[in-house]
Amino acid sequence: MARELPYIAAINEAIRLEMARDDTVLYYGQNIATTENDEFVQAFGHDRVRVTPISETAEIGMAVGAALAGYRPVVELYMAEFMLVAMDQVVNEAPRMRYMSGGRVTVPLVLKAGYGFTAGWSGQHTGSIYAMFTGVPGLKVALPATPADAKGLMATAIRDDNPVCFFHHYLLTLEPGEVPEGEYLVPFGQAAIRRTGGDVTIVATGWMVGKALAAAAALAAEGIDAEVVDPRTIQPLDTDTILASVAKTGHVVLVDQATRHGSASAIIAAEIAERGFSSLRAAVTQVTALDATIPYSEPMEAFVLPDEAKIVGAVRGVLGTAPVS
Amino acid sequence: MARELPYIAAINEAIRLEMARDDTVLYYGQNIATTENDEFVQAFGHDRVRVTPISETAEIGMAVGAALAGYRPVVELYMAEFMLVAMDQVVNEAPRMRYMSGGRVTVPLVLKAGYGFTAGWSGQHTGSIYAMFTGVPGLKVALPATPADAKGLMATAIRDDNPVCFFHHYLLTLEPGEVPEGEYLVPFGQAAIRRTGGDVTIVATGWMVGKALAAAAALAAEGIDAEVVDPRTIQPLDTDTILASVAKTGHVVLVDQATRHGSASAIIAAEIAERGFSSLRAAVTQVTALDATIPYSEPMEAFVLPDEAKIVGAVRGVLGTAPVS
Amino acid sequence: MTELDNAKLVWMYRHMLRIREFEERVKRSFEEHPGVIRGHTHLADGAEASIVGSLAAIQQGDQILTTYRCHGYPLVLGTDPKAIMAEIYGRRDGLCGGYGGSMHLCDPGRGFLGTSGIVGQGIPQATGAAYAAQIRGQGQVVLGFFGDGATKQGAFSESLNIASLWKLPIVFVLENNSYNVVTRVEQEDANAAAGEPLSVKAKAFSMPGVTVDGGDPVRVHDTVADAVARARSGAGPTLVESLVYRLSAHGNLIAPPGVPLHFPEHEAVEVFGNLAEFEAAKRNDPVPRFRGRLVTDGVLAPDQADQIGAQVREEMQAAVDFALASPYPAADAALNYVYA
Amino acid sequence: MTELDNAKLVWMYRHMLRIREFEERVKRSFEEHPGVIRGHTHLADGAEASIVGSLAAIQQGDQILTTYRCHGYPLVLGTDPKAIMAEIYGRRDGLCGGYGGSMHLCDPGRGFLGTSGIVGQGIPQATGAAYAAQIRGQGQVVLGFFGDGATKQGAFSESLNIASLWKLPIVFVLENNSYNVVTRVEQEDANAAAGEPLSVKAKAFSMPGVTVDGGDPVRVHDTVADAVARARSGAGPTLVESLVYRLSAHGNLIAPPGVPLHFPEHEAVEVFGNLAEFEAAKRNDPVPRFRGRLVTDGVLAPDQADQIGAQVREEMQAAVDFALASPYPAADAALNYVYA
Ligand SMILES: Cc1ncc(C[n+]2csc(CCOP(=O)(O)OP(=O)(O)O)c2C)c(N)n1
Ligand SMILES: Cc1ncc(C[n+]2csc(CCOP(=O)(O)OP(=O)(O)O)c2C)c(N)n1
Ligand SMILES: [Mg+2]
Ligand SMILES: [Mg+2]
Repeated sequence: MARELPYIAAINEAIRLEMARDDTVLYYGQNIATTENDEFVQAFGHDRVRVTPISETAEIGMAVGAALAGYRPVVELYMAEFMLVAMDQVVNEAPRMRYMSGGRVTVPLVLKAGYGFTAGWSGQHTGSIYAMFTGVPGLKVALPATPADAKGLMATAIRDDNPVCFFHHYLLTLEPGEVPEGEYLVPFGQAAIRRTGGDVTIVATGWMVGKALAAAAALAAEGIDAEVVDPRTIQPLDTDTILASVAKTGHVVLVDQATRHGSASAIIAAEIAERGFSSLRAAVTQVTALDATIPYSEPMEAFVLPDEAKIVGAVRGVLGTAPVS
Repeated sequence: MARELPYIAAINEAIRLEMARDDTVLYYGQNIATTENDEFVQAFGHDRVRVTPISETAEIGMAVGAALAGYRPVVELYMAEFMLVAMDQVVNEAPRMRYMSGGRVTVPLVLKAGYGFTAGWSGQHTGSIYAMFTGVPGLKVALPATPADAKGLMATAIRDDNPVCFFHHYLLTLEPGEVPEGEYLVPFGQAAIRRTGGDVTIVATGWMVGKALAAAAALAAEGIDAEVVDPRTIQPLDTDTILASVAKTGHVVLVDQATRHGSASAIIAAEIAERGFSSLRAAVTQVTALDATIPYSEPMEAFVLPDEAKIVGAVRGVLGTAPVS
Repeated sequence: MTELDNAKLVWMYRHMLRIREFEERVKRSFEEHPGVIRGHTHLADGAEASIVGSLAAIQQGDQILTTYRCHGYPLVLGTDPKAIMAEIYGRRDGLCGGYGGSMHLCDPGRGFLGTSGIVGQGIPQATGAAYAAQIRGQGQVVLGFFGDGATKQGAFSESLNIASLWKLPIVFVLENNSYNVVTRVEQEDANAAAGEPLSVKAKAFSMPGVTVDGGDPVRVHDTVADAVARARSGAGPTLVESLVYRLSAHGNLIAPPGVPLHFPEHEAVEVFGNLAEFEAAKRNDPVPRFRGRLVTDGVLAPDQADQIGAQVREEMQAAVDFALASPYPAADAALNYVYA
Repeated sequence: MTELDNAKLVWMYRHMLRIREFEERVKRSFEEHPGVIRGHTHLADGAEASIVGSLAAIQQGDQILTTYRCHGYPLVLGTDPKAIMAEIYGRRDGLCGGYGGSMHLCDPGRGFLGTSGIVGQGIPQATGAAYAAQIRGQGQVVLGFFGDGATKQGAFSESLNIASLWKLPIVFVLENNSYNVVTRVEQEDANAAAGEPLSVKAKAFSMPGVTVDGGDPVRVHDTVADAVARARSGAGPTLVESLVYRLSAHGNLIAPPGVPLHFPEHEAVEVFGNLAEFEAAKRNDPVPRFRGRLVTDGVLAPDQADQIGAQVREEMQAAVDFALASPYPAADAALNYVYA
């Protein structure tokens, strides 16, 4: 049974269900659970739900320690950028401890953080820094684009025996969508095809999925039939689904809210250029944020971000330059 | 006049010359300058040369503050991974302050750190994490592969008005090479062609340049003429030189000591797939570290790293599958 | 009160009022001009005495760094409120050209080197500016401002250790407003939980630590002035804990676009249901308190105070008008200033 | 000495000797078997009394986390030295299969949850294990070991604040060996520069802090045992500063391959030319000191001590032999254990 839930409620539902299911799941972080009225506190008590100081290194480091000791912490980090002060724990501790131990320990934990709040939050709170995490063996990275995926990927993240960065998009926070009730798991490493089409493949994540679908709708009016693929997790990355789509369409546009050289789209482009080369009938084109810190003022902010028009333009570009098949 | 110097001595020479030239240049960090015998202390005194506690966040944050106040700090960080505990200062403070101020301030500083110490240093001290920095607008990233470049890029880094990550390769530390005496600057954003050739382009940085040249020599014996391009800085990236080489050869192999999804080679591959597509006569192929934390034990460590044989194999692959021109 | 003459006391009152009025205008902008302020904005109302008292203790050439809660300081340092408001409104004539916004003011010519929006990260930056001042050797002092919550960020401890070790010319001004967003300081600070002042943290750095009533600009001034004198003499840093109470919520609502932004109720009321605490803080509001005292002490006549009030209101109305009239930056200006 | 019976004292001596002998064998490996040890290796010689005294104070079910200087602890917890040496030699039979090496031992079944090679980063991990212990509610206590240099890493302060605030069952054991690589503690620590003990840092967290002679295993035991009792009772954490002196250089030479690795002279001599300090430390070597005391007190007969020495030498020779004979892992095993 599905009903409509906002994206953020879907995430919370997953955490609640997993906490009810498994009492080793913990949930803590800043500015949560500060009163007895907190729904998580009421349901699970202060042992498992705690407010922490502004100490990300300790928060994440403690998650590593608690995970080594048999728990499954979910750390509420608010913004992905706040993880930067604790980056060692994220990329050089959590994902390496199992390996360095020769498989003797596991480090199951979820780092929950929002990103991409390009709505006047200016230079330090608007980043889309997920690509920093994709090349770290041992770490997984989920980027849900819909409320259903938000729920299903969070549940999967909590059950996963590895450290997972669960990055939800701030601009989707209140976005409603159908969400299955009860236990609902979305597997990692399986892309979703959001729209099928035969002319061009558009790969997009998070907030960009909606922009890609809008572009696809606009293109449909011109008779261009775009397929929209949402990888859902970028580590593991479902390269096969992307390649299959490109094999069908021969054309690909990659959309990413990050800057060009800090994007997941570059990584996907490189995979396509190597493993899908023979399918390609045009250049692998990226539509990313321009190479600037995100400015505060609205016209400048809009200027640097990918949008529907830029995607449409890029699709026309790859199709226009494609050899006649 | 050039003479032979080891890579590390070339770096130190650049710092010394710049400190002599400009008394706003500072040099500090852990485990340097602990006695009066230190050559930098003797030359420049304890105001400008200091040992710091193991406090990377303060060390780099202080560099930002000192830079805002008119100085040019060079921070000795030893290993690039130690920057992870202070990553916010590196990616979310230093490179953004000028932009957020609307150009009112500048933040000239150099973060000097070694990387890639894949010689039994195990999981936490062997990373090649430079790609984490390439997508950060405002930041520059240098990866010298030769003693001469080590000197010239360091001098340029110190004179640059932006924050620069200067990443030297640990396995090159004692590598000797010709180094010009006196003032010597290597511009950022200009790739070096280490070997010219017409059949295939190999792009490599740091320690991988030597491996690529060895592979090119081996290939020459088979009659394959490889061009080896060393970008020298990956931010700014000299895409034009790479594209020009690919336009000539039609084939490209990218070599990177990092893992595939955390590499500079993926970023370069994406640029080629977009802007050099029409030149390509075969898949854009990457030779990277395998997707594992670097293991301690030698046979396993060697297994995950790119080497001459893997590069040779990849070149044969792209040439073998290339359409007859 | 010895050191401060009447003119300076009136100057302090005027600046406290200017900050209050400015912040009121920012807050009202959410209702009066919906949409002009984007993102997240943090106000200094309640901290005026602490800000003005601190900045009254420094001189030309000294420098400061602050957090995102940064509107008050440049007003005291002489930055035009028009430029500040225009920045908050994202306009071309903004102090930082619309690039930074409310959280990232800076005016290096007046000694305001900048802010960090990331908790605690401005503390090492201030320490680095103090290192620069020490090398420069011209007797400059740096004030680093930050909140109670920030003391739980590793950057705080790392910086205070070095500042003490190197005897840097810096005063660390910890504005303890008892809250980190919706978390009370006793919920996140071991000293506070144990009933100790946060200034006890200074002991970990063999540094003097002192706690002062941040609602009293004169006491703040005297305390910070002592610390500044110590710093200027080469004796090293001091941690000054200034007890303030912010009179507005942490910031405007954190909400995705489409949801109207505004300042919610203070967390004491909204989250903790503690109206008494909030009412007490309002009764203890440092601005009317200081006015009352100056009037009682005969430093300021009531009509003079009213006149200052009128001038300040006019000044801040002009700031709003200016900001509203200022054009937006050109969209493609976004590509400027990425690199120097 | 009250609480410890003679058997336990002898047990302590034996383990101190085992650590010493093991570390000697590691050190000699650089000359006797060049190339078998790669990367960077750090020894515990000089810290035996502190390690054994600390671990004598915990019980089955308790847990520890340490730094890269980690060989000593598992030897006391019961891990087979053969497996440890084989790990350091990078062999298949190594404690961690050759994946981790010298810096990353771990034996979770015996309570040794792991290490971090990044300074200070194990401290929050130990704190998190203590949080787990608190929730589990079975009276477990965690010991977190780290060096003097690590206290200057933000992770230290962040963790101690939370541990104190939450009254976590943990003891923070600060092994102060006066050096961070080639830097003396007075050069990098404001307390040390001011002539104060590092345990004064505990005041910043309203936590008890105590300094103990880390060369005396009984005192270390008693101090840590008190702290463990406090932790187990739910009263919260303690910072124990244990004063030790490492008798070898920080680690073997840091050099690119091709350059032979070995242990250089201690920094006191090599860098600071302070032979007197080093000689005094050698005279004060905790291992012979404890032997002398046990013999004097009649706890241990000299020939019994010699016998223990012979057994330990034999045991560690066997560890070296085992490690040398153990095969290397298969190269492609490198792709195991990346994900669980
Ligand atoms: C590293 C980091 N973590 C979390 C945040 C989110 N955050 C912004 S302001 C704030 C509260 C800071 O409290 P305090 O230091 O007391 O300053 P105040 O806002 O009360 O002036 C938090 C948690 C952040 N900006 N940076
Ligand atoms: C964050 C970080 N910075 C620097 C280093 C390099 N490093 C390794 S050990 C060490 C010294 C640590 O000193 P201390 O904490 O006193 O421990 P000891 O080695 O004396 O036992 C340093 C600086 C590191 N590993 N991690
Ligand atoms: Mg506060
Ligand atoms: Mg030490």
